[in-house]
Amino acid sequence: MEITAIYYLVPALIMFCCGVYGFITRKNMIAMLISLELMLNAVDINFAVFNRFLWPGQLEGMFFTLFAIAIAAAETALAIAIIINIFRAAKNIDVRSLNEMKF
Amino acid sequence: MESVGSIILYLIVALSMIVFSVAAVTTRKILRAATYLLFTLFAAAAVYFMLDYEFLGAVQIAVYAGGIVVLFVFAILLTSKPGDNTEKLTSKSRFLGFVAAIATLLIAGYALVSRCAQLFQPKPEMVTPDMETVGQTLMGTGAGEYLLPFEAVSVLLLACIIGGVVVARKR
Amino acid sequence: MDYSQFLAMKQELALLLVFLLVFLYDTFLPKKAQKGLPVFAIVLTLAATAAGFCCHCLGSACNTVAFAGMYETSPVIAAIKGILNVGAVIVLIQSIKWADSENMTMRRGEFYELLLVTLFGMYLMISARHFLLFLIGLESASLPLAAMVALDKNRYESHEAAVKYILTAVFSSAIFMLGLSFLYGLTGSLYFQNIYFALTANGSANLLLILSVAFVISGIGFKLSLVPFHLWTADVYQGAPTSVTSYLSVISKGATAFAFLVVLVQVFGSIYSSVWEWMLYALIILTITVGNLFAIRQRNMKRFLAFSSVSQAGYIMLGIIADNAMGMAAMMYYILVYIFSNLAAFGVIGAIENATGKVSMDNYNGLYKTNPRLSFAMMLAMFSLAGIPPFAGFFSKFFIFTGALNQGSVAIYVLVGIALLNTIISLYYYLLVVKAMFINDTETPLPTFRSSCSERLGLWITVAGVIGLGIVSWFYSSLLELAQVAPMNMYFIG
Amino acid sequence: MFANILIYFVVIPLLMLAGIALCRNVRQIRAVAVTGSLALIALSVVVLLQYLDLRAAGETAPMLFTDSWTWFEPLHINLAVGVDGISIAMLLLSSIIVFAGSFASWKIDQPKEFFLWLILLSVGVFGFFITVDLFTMFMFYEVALIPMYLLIGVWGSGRKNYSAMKLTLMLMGGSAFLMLGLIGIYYHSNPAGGQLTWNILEIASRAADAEQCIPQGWQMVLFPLTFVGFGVLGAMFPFHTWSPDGHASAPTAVSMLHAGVLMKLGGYGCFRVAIYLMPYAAQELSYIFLILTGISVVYGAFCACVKTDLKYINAYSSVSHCGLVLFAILMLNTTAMTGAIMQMLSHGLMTALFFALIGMIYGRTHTREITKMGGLMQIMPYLSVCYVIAGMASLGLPGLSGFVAEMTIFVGSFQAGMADYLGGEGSLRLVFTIIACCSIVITAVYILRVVGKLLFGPVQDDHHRTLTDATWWERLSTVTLILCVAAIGCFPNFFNNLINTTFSPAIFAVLGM
Amino acid sequence: MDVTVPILILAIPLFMFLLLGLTGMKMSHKLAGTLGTLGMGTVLVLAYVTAFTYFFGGAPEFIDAAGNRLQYLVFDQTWLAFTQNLVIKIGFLLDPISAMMLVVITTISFMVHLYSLGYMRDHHGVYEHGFQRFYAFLSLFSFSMLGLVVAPNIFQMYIFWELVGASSYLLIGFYYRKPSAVSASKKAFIVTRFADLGFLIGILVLSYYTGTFNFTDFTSSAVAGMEGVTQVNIHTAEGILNIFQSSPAPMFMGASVLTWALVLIFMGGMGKSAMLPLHIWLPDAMEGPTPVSALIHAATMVVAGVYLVARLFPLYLMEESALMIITVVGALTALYAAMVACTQVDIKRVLAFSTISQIAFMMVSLGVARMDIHHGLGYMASMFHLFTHAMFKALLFLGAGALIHAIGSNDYTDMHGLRKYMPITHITFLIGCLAIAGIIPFSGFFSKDEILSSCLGNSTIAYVWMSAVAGLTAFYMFRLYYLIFWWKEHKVHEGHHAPHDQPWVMSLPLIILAVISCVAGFIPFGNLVSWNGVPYDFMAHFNWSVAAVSLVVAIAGIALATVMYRKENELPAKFKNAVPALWRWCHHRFYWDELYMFITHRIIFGCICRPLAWFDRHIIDGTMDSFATITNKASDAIKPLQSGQVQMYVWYYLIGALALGGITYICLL
Repeated sequence: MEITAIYYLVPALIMFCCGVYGFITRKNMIAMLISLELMLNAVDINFAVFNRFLWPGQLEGMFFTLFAIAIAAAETALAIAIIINIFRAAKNIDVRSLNEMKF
Repeated sequence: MESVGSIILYLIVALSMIVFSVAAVTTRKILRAATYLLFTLFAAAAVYFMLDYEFLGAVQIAVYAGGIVVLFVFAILLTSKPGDNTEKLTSKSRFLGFVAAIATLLIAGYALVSRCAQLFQPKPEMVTPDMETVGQTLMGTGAGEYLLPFEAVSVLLLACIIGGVVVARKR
Repeated sequence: MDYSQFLAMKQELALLLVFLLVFLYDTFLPKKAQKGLPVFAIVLTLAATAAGFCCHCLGSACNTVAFAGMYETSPVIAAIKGILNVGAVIVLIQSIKWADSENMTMRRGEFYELLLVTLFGMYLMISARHFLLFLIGLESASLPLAAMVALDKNRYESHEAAVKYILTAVFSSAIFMLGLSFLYGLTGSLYFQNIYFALTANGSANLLLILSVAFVISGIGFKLSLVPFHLWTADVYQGAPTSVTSYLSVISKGATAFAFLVVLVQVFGSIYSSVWEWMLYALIILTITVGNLFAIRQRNMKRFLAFSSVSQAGYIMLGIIADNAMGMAAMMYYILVYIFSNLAAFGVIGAIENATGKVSMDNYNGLYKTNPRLSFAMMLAMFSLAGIPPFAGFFSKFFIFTGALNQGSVAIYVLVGIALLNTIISLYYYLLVVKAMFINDTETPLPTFRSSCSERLGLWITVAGVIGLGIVSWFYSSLLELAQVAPMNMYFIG
Repeated sequence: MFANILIYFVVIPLLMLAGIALCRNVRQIRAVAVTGSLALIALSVVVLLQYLDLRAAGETAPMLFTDSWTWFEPLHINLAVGVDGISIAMLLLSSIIVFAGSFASWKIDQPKEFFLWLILLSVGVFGFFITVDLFTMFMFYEVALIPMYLLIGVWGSGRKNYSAMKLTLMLMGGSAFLMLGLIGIYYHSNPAGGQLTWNILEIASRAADAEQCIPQGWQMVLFPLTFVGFGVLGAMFPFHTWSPDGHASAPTAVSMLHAGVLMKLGGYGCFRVAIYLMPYAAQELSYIFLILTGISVVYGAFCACVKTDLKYINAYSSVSHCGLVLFAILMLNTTAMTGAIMQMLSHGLMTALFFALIGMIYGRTHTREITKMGGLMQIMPYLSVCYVIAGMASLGLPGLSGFVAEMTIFVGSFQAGMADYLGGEGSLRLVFTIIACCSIVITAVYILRVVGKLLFGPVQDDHHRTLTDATWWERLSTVTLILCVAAIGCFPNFFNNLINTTFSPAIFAVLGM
Repeated sequence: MDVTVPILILAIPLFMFLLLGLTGMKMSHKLAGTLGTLGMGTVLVLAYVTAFTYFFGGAPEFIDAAGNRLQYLVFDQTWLAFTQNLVIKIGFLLDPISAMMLVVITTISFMVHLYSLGYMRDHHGVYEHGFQRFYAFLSLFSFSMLGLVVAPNIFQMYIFWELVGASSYLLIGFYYRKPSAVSASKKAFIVTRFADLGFLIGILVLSYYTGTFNFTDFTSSAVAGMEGVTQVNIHTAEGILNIFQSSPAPMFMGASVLTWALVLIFMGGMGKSAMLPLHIWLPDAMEGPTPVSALIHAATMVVAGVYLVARLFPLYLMEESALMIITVVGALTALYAAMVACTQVDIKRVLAFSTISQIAFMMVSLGVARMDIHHGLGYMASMFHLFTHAMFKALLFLGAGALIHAIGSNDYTDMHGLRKYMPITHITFLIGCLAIAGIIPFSGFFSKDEILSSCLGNSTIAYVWMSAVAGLTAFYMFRLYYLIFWWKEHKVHEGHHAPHDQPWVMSLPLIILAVISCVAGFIPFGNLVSWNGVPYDFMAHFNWSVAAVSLVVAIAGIALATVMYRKENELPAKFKNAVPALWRWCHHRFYWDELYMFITHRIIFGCICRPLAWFDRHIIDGTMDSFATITNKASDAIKPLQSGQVQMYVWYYLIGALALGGITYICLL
């Protein structure tokens, strides 16, 4: 059996979809962020896999992943700050309760 | 033809990736979710190692597993009280999430599989990028070199720090 | 390694310098001197704008490509950056009163810093010719905004808006990156030019390509609030502090629109008709229509303007279809006019909110009786947004339609026809505001108040713009001149 | 730029705007309004005389006083001006009605704002009539439309919000079609490959040439767009419904200006843009619009027969009369078109008179229901006599303007219709001409019904007995209009010649006229 | 001929109208009345001078060497040029009939002006409200009527046709506080307007084919060497007929286009001249002041229809079917009106119906006239009758006015036996009755006799029919006469003065008209007026047997009236009971008014106007409104999209992105 690109891409995609599922269903905002990390990770794996299997002569995919990790960290940090902020204001972090503004 | 060991390794990594990510989004306990996330991240790091991107794998473990997950854990501890770490999902939201996830999976999966000719190529040979190459690429200004994004992302990080501070600061 | 390439980025560097100076001022100067911060920031930004203009007027930077094609600047790009800068200055001027308010003193510095950083991010978006740089620009332009949205600590809506914004933003960036990864897999590069060549060479449309295009469009469309990626807009606009909302609605939107144009043309230009022509049509129609339909039911002014800005984004998109210098000039002109008109509206809303704390349209009833000048300014803004001559909005709308119809296909005529019919709906809700101010009677109109100097200055500038930008043809003509000397890769056909 | 006399048609109202903005009391405002509108009348008379002189000297250009100043150069948008007899007639009409309208709103609330909007409206109107550049024309067109919203919304009565909104939206809906059509015309203005242009004269000069005119296929698309676009303002069935509600709610001067001048923009635009630039499509498609406008003529009149609100009656009568304008334009016959322009003049003046009178009566009795009034002749004889005169003009009494306009239209249309019929091209025009002729009877019915119920008979409401007759400014306003109505009615050939000479042979060669 | 006099003839009444209309209310009543009367007097003199010059001046432009009367275009000014050829001109055409009409109009008008000075004030000498206005309107009417008759082209005629309609409207509605007067005036205007629609279309058809409006182009040929002088010539009309017949579509719906045009033009005449079925306005028009009825609704305006047909007579000669229609309409109207007149109570209505009947005589006379029947005697007879009828009918109306003025009521039931109280009125009224009944030597005898001769020449049926109507005429006129002046004694009501004769301003016109009625029959009318200008000595062709028969019939009618109405007796009631249905139908004017009411109110208003108005408000406007409603509904419908839930937002986001890609992919497949 040859382990080709698709063998990595499909699990990464599944991971992404899990992230999507989690992001849409979880009420806890932190859990949503966790799901988001899954999605970002899946994308990172995609980049690495494409780079390794299809375009081995350069490092663009790998570096994209590298920067993406940094960006993800920044996003997460800021998001957590904001979540903590809303926790202070609303005393919970249930995303469903954020419906003051609608329609 | 891959060696049996690498196939087994692959299977373990792929399975743990799938299983832990599923677990991370289905578990009711938020702390557990963070733990499963950690495992998934480790699995991702393993993928990087398997793809010969050792530096990337190291960064993944250091930044993600070491940094972000810890951040999550702190945040969880800050925001949750014992007892409310379980949550019930309504069937409607579960259904919608399921639809979205499956749709993504099917469409994107079909898209990927339909490119089979390209994607079923065996892994080509590649020189594992050594640290000098990595450093050169990161700090160079030529084609395929990333000095500018590197500087730019530093500004982004600075901005996020300021932002984080101003948001999280009381008053 | 040629570090002199950084010198190509004069405008970015100038902005970063301003950012650093403001940062230093805020951090190190004593509390007494903090009062001067707003003026300091405004003057510096103005100086940076002027410097940027000067550099380009002196001709030193015609179509420069730096960092091996990762960064590009040209007169058009410099011009749009200049426009954004002017807009940002107006926002800064209008926000002085708010920034001086008691609960903002602690965070005033950060407001300016974050604003400058996001502006910097937008610059990167516009100039980036590599998806990584583009992504960083996009994130810098959106993440700090989340913090800005949360600045109003006293209002719960502000927090809620921040959460909604950051969550959707990160989700959208994940989708965007997924699209990028597919694109990378298909083409093997993240440089716009390389992708363009790869797609030209192998332009057959397959699902993966289509999907990656759709994801990339959705990622940028999120910031531009194209329907159906717009759903955050209203909540965030409503929740954010008014100054931030105005910044979000004009500067951020304008920059993204231009960046969108760049991406579509320079990356996907060769697969326009085979892949995303109809996507764009659908998005434009949806955006304009849904934005309008939601706008007619709003009573909160900020939320109302949020939906109005959604539909305006649809009109801006028409400029992309035009695919020529005229279309691009029309689009830039539209952005310029839109900045002024919307800022005039937000200026009034801000002034009223600062004075009375009211943002509902119902509170505006009978405003003309008590505050005639403000209502007049608001009316001009509404007319301009609705495209009523002789205000600038009419010209921008006319030109963008003219530009779009240049293509001449029947589909474009139908598209523009639908857009035009939508202008009727939009006129309806803009008139609702005018009606509230001028026609409706109420027992309890807002009291007469005198707005602060800065607010008045901001309003005078914007109103002058609303009137002058259209009648004085110089603005459009010079934008068109710039567009005509823009590099050929700004257009996808020929 | 200021060497051209036409530009003052825009400059004077702009100066008036500035003047009114600076005014401190109502007297000054009135002074500015009256002086300005007198200046406008004088200006239009001067232009008229100069025009006649030039024509008498053998000037044969389709338009005179032409001039063009570059505006948006890259888009070939110019501020191009020029007038022919038709535009001059319209300018005269507009200035007279602005004058009369100023007097009719002598005692209005919030005079400053009112006059600001009113004069902004007239800026649009005058600008529209002097320009020959499609873009500028369209711009002035919309400038003229939007003040209506506030004028009706603030100073109106009844369901003013609804009406104002409906009027504005419907008219803007029309202008949406129009904008599409105009841009389309621009892009096909020079199929031979030369420079595109917005200039009406330039496009028209090529209209007769099959190679250089707007491609015929496109004409078939653009003609309906522009015709409907302008037709909405011309109250073409079925896009007329803004008119009754709008007029019913509008204050006096606004109704006057709107029915008197603004609705003429529609007819003028249909003629100047749709027919003038796209004669081929006009010929091919005229039957559709003939049916619609023919219907409006009788339909409006029938509806007016059963309405009891004075303004509704008059609005429906406007639908009928303005329908006749479009109807005549579509006959593509010089005589009928001349009649159409005469009808515009005539309808403009007499409807303005009607609305002025209705406003004055309403100002006294506070009702417009004819069932609640009666015998006003005994109470306010002056106004009643004026009303009878207006009614007589409306039902086409010789010696007043309505007669000459209608007769010119009928003669022209009948000629076109018979030519079709005898030429074996169907009898549509003939049939609709005869149907349109029927309107003279129906008009008589509803006019006399109103006159009978409102003015004659016993006094219905005893409270009305104490009401006063017209004040001097009201008299001035009405007398001006009546004199003009009578002038056209008594000396029609002057206007006929003024209009007639301007039908450019180049265009009408295509139409076989 | 000098143009000043003709211009003055038109200008003075117009000036008077403007003067009295604009400043009359500021004048004293007396001054206004005097001014108006003096103005009309001047016009009378000028018109007489003109007519005299025309008929007896012998100038070459009026009469040629052979003694034929010519048409002379005194002046002709372009008023409105539709096209090169179709030009409306305002001009003054002098020919036998216009000269004759000038005389008739100015005479009657002057009489009425004079008479009204007395009539329009009450017994205490207080002037009626709006006295000045009355004179202004009279002047307007005179102007319009004069303009009508001298019109050299059909469009000028149409213009003044409309103007007389309007002045008639104003005068009928003179007592505008009376609802009945208001509705009568409205009715008159609308009915005639409806007829004018036909007239207009007729003009359009005629002018389209011929390319001209000028009467002379239809009927006459130019006389060589003289500018503006023409002679009626049947060949010109034949040329017109040729134009029609050689057009690509000479027939339309089974009749020739020329017939259509002529019938449509005649329709205009039917309206103005109150022919069946457009007669209904005339009886109601009696709501106006009686002098007005005398002037407009008896002598002048109502004969405009006859005049119109006479003007175009050579053309009508080309289409016998058109003449046939005129004959039939005229004959039916004559009988109908005469029958109705027998049963009316209101004396003015009796006179109105008699007017209708007499005009119908004129119409029939034109209808039966042919070139080969006594050289077009019918035409001359018609004009003659027009002339004589104008005089005696004006006399009757003014007499009736005197009665009404004296009694204060229109009904004969309030009068009876007035001969002693009002001798002048009695005598003059009797003369009028004798004239209309056709008793020799009063004027009506001669004109009616010629009409009957002409009928006899055409067909026996027409002759018998019209003779019977003539008998009926004598009957109902004497019925009226007896009921007013004889029958039972007049009772003076308490608090009333005994009725007495009127002041001289009212008596003088009566006397003058009575004299004219006595002698007018001896005017050698045929020498003055004939269809082609060739003098026609009718005495030479006088048919004594016809004269005898008509005299007998008239006397029989009078005798019957005498028997039935001279004294109060049972006969009328018996008669009424003998034929109740007939009587009821006659009394209710054969229910024409009800029919019209039904058509206008039920059909036009009820089935067209109201549904249309409803349709407009609910369907058309409803559609427009529904756009707004739909927009609002759509806005409501998509409200859930903006649920406020972030997770739903991203869900839509994701699905949107996937759909965007997926649908594009599917479309590209």
